[in-house]
Amino acid sequence: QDKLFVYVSPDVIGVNAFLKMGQTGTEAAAAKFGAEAKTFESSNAASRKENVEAAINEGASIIVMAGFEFNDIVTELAPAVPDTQFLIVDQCIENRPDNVHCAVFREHEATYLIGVAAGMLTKSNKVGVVSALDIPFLHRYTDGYAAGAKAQNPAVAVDIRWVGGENPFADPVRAKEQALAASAAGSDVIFTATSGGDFGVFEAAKEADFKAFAVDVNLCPEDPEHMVSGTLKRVDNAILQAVEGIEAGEKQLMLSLGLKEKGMSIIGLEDEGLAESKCLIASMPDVLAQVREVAAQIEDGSLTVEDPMFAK
Amino acid sequence: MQVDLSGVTVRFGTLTAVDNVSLHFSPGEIHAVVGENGAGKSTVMNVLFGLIKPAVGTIAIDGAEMQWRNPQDAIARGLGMVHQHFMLQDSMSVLENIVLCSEPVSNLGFVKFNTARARLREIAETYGIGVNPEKRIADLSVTERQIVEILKVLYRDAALLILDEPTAVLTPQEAASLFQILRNFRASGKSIALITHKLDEVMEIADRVSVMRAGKLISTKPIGETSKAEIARGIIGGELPASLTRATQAVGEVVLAVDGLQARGVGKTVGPVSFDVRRGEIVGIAGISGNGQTQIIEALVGLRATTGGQASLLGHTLRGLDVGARRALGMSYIPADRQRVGLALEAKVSENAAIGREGTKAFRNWLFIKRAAMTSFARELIESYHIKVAGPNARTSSMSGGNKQKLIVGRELSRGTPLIIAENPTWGVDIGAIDFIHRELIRMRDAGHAILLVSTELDEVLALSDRILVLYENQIAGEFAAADADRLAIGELMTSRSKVVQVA
Amino acid sequence: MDIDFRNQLLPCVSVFAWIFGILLVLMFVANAHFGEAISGFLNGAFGGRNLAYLLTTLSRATLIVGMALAVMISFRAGLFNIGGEGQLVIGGLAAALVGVYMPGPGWLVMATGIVAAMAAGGLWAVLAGVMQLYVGVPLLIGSLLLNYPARYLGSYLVGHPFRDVASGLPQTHLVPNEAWLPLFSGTRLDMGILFIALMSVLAVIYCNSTVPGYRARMNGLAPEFARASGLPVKRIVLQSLLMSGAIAGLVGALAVFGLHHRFTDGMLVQPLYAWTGIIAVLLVGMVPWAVPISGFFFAAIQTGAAGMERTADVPKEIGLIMQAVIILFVAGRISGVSLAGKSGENDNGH
Amino acid sequence: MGIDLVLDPAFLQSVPRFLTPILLAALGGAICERAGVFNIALEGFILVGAFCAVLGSYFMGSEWWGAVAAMAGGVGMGLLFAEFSLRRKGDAIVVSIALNLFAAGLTVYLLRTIFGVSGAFRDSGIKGFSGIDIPLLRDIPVLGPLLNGQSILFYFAVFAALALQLFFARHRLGLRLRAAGENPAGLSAGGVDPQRVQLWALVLCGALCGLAGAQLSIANVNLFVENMSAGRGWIAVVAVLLTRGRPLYVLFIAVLFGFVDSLSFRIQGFGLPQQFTDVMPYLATLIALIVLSAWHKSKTA
Ligand SMILES: Nc1ncnc2c1ncn2[C@@H]1O[C@H](COP(=O)(O)OP(=O)(O)OP(=O)(O)O)[C@@H](O)[C@H]1O
Ligand SMILES: Nc1ncnc2c1ncn2[C@@H]1O[C@H](COP(=O)(O)OP(=O)(O)OP(=O)(O)O)[C@@H](O)[C@H]1O
Ligand SMILES: [Mg+2]
Ligand SMILES: [Mg+2]
Repeated sequence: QDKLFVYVSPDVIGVNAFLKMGQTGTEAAAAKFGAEAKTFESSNAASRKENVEAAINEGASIIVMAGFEFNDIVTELAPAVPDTQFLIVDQCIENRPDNVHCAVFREHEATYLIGVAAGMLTKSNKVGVVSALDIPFLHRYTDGYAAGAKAQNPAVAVDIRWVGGENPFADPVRAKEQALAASAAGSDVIFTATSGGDFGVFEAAKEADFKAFAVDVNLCPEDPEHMVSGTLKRVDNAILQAVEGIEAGEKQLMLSLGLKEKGMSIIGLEDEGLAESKCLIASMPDVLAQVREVAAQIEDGSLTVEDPMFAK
Repeated sequence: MQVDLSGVTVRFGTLTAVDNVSLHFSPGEIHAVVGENGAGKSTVMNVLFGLIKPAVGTIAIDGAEMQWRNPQDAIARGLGMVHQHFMLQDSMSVLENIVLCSEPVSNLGFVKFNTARARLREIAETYGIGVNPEKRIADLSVTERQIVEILKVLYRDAALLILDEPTAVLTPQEAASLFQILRNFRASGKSIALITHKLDEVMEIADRVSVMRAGKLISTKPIGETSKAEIARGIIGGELPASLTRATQAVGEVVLAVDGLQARGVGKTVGPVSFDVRRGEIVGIAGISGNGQTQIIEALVGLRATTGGQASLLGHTLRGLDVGARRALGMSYIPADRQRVGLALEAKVSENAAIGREGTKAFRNWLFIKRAAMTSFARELIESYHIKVAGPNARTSSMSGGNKQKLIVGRELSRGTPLIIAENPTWGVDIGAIDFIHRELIRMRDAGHAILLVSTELDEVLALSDRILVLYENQIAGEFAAADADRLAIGELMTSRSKVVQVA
Repeated sequence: MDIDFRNQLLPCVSVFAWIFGILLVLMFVANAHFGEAISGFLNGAFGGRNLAYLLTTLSRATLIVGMALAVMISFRAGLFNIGGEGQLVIGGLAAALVGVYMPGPGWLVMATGIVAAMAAGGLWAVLAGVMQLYVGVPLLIGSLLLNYPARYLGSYLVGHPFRDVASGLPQTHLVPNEAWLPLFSGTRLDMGILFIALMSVLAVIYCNSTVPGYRARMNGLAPEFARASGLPVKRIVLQSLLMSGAIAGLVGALAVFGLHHRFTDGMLVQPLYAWTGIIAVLLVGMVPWAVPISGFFFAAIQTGAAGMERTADVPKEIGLIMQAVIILFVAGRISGVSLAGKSGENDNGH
Repeated sequence: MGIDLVLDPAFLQSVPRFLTPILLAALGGAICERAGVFNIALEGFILVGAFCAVLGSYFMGSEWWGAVAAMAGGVGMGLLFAEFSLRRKGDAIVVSIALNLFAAGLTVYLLRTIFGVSGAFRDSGIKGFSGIDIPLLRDIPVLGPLLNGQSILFYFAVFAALALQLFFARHRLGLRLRAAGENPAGLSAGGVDPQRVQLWALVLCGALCGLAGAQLSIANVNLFVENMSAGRGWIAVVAVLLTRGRPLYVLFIAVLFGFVDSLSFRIQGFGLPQQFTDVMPYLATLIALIVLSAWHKSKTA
């Protein structure tokens, strides 16, 4: 096998569903095009750069990178190796050379829908969100959610909390404490977007008995009594789709995936699989109806959700 | 209980510290062991007590050969040792110290302090010695600590008591009371092994004396069959060096003036003390260690903050000056602790020799240090002070204690400052080195330097000083001119109020 | 001869046997193919197309050796400064802010950035020294605890006021191209390594041949001796820390101008540069000329371990474990300064 | 915010969760400190304890086995410390730094080789300690929510602090530990090997730190995360230094840190940047250190 696809993760993959999906997507693409797939896990800024350099050095034909952490690295390295194709998932760079491709998501569209559901479900008129780190990208989760909740229910107050600490993307202990704190402060619906910390929030949901939403994949089976729904981000599809384009010889490929392109979704938007999802939303017809209506508005363009990442 | 050491040899690396030594201890007998520093006395006793395993040799009790795995075995068979250095826990109470390592315990391992207290009371009644068991060691005087050490041994019911230089830190009076206790033990049938440097004590109390030199046993004789002079010759393996001569000379102007100086000590304030030192004289400060000497010296040198009074050197006040400035003004300092304060053991001899001079023209060229100058300076010191060492680049830790001390003395005296402060300058070094250092100090005095000598060795103070100050409990208790200095009178002052030893 | 052999060689052999044995056990646990793992290691550390991996190792070694030099300067003076991380972060931050916001020609921006980084890192270290000298906070703990405010200050500044919003990360804007450290032509290695090479030479000269170096060394070997001999102890402490922190700051600047071209939250902390620097110094017992070698050695272990992970699926943490094991086995042999003995010391000056 | 917050049961509930790991580890550190072992590898000890707790709980199916495994792991670290520091005469700080790195590397390495995951390991097979409801305690205001419903490890930690006080004062080993720290030659002279005593100190310290790790991984949550100790070991080290190993003071300091730590979580709700609240425990530690050092210095200088 002379063809090699390398997936470089920005952090250790661990229980991070998003990063895992990147890996499965790359592997699926490799299988389809008869290439070997390798994964280089990074753990910090220096090793990200070293891993991408290593991937070039190992002769990868396509390097898939998940996350905006790779912008500088690609900007710096890609022009020198025109035969290596770079695919950045989640982010794009300016002034791209021909061999740099992007697949980005409009997460805020899905989190807006979660906010709508939360706005309907709250009895205390207070909803919470716990996210990993106060960084612009994660505001797509927190602010999209807040916007949806407020649009649905103007009386609602949104309590935004950050995990922080030494390893914000994988710290269930702190995530749990933040969720408990938010719950204690009155939130009865809490959305978690903390990657590795999500399970901490679920434990808090059990202890403090609040409703919860999650991100990226269906996590409802973890706690069918408290999990209402979650966003779905089809990273694997996006990668497969992008690789197809690259293999077809496209230059500067750019995919932007939202509700309309079925790149983002939330559990309950489709009937398919809803019954088996174990999510509470399946038994909330009014919420389902409202969410689907708002989704339709976003898809047909009559409602635009502002991208919070570039706000402020 | 008859105890026999036979054919014991101990080696430390290539050094044979003890060479085929045999000793015998009988009940009701005080057996003195004498010898120079480093002769191997402590090492022999450590073998007897199970602290060191000999390369060759056996220990037998009542004819039966013993194998000590550790001191616990020796203790179990009735041996007890009072070590050369205190083995006490300062922060603990007397009682805790006494039971430590032989604790009477309940099932769960908790110490039965009441049982221990009762036993202690019994001992106090039997031998007539005692210390308040609830007091902390830190609050005890040196004599009381010595008594705690002895109580530890008695508590363990020892039949053979090993005492390694028990009188080194005692005044003549205290030593006398200790001997009375020892006589009581002898009367009750215990054996006693007594290590000491003081031949008068040997003649006074011992029944038998063994002399060691360079690891070998020179002789063992009943006290009646030998004399002080013979023992002394045995110790040094030749005749004693000629005694020191010190011509009287007129003193000059005041070099160091101390006026009401106070410094913070352990628990309480040291001072106020006032005295001065003039050109051409040695002023000796006598006193048992822990009576404020260290604090006063440190305050003068600039290592310790003063809390009152003042001192001046050649008329300049020392207030606000750091150590470097004081030394630059004309002060040199021979510290008591050569291992930590006097030298950097891991550094080269030349680096130790040049310390304090590295800023001068001779040793520095802009930012750079002149290594060659350092080496040749060290070589000069080695020659003129007869220091035995491989060379200027040898590691300082490779030197013996006496030679380390000579290096410090040479470094400090060669500065030629008007004032020299020397603290226990011959502590723990052998006779040859002591003699050399004493002569150097006197040479400096004769050349018109002012010397402040602090020593816990009363004989040293007596031998060198033109004037003697006695420190007791952080105050100057008295002053003597050399001519009227009297051992007993000074000893009295050194302990004016401490009378803890009650002899039954 | 015989004794020498027993005393010197045998322990060395047994230490190597132990370390090798532990390595084998770790690989066994990971179920790895030994030969593959070793060749992956060697390739990852020294090989690659056009020696690309060797250059990666050198690039990593640049930062590690820099931190090791910083640590060495303070350790030799008897100052257990383990706050290199904070000094590094503060330095990097200063460099990035100057690099991004200062107008002017590229070389001037870079030079100013480096100077600012050295000043900032140095002052951060001096802060720990001041706390020890004038408040009595042991340097070991004081310097360590100052890592956290440095880290979070950096995190806050690049996450809020100085953030490059468009980049999506908590990081500053890019330093303009003209102020980047140039690369060696045809490679991806930047010229930061020259700074560190120069620093290594200067450090050896400082330690062995200058008056302040001699004084600091004496203070490190025997602090009470230094004080009683009239050395300016406080000045030695502050001066040594200033130098130590300044070198750490320089390393931060090199990471910014050479490697990352901006300051990203966590980029100087997560790779454990500071801790690796510490163990690199401990490995060689603070002997100045050996420190760069030891730093390179540890850099090679890290990049080699990453290579091992890529080819043989042995987790790269094996590198971290091996570093620790090596230090443990040489810990008993490290001579020079006993660190533990001095850590709690307070200065009783007036 | 003041009084409402203090009376908020959820807040009070969280304080013991934060203080327990620090308290347990600091007590372990206190034993070492008193025995003259300068152990600043508490961070590594805790980390290994946390990992072993999950290992034991997962494979043996009970949180008690988890606690046992955690103690075993901690003791293992203690023995390593003893081997390299006492027997091979390594400098304690060097050994500590190496063991901290060793723990960080080893736990991740084993996480990846044993469980095949990285970052975090979570499984419903990991059984954890849950809160104990004590009927009488429950109804007392303030103290009730503060003390009731915590994991058994919290109650054990408080008990251990009190017991340790008695241990040092009256127990044979306690007495010998103190002697080993103060004048080990005194012990040798009495026939007790000080290194043996210090070995015991390290064993006890390992066990306590192991439990500290267990509190993190199978009581606060039920999973293991890389670098889970996250600086708590260093805070424990500071607590030991501040108190010079006095158990009751350690308890006091741990309560203080637990309080500040959980406070920092609550305060985020008031809109402060996350970095400010994150740095609070460390700043509090630093300030406590400065104040106490200055006070101590003024007393003894
Ligand atoms: N642990 C050791 N390692 C190496 N050498 C030692 C050790 N202990 C003692 N020595 C050396 O062995 C020799 C005998 O020492 P020892 O302590 O027995 O002498 P001593 O007769 O008791 O002297 P002093 O009168 O000074 O107490 C000395 O040269 C000493 O330096
Ligand atoms: N533990 C040891 N290991 C090796 N050598 C030692 C040891 N202790 C002492 N020595 C050696 O024994 C000699 C005397 O050491 P000691 O500790 O008795 O010093 P001192 O009391 O200052 O000097 P001295 O007894 O010679 O006057 C020195 O040469 C020293 O190197
Ligand atoms: Mg001696
Ligand atoms: Mg002796």
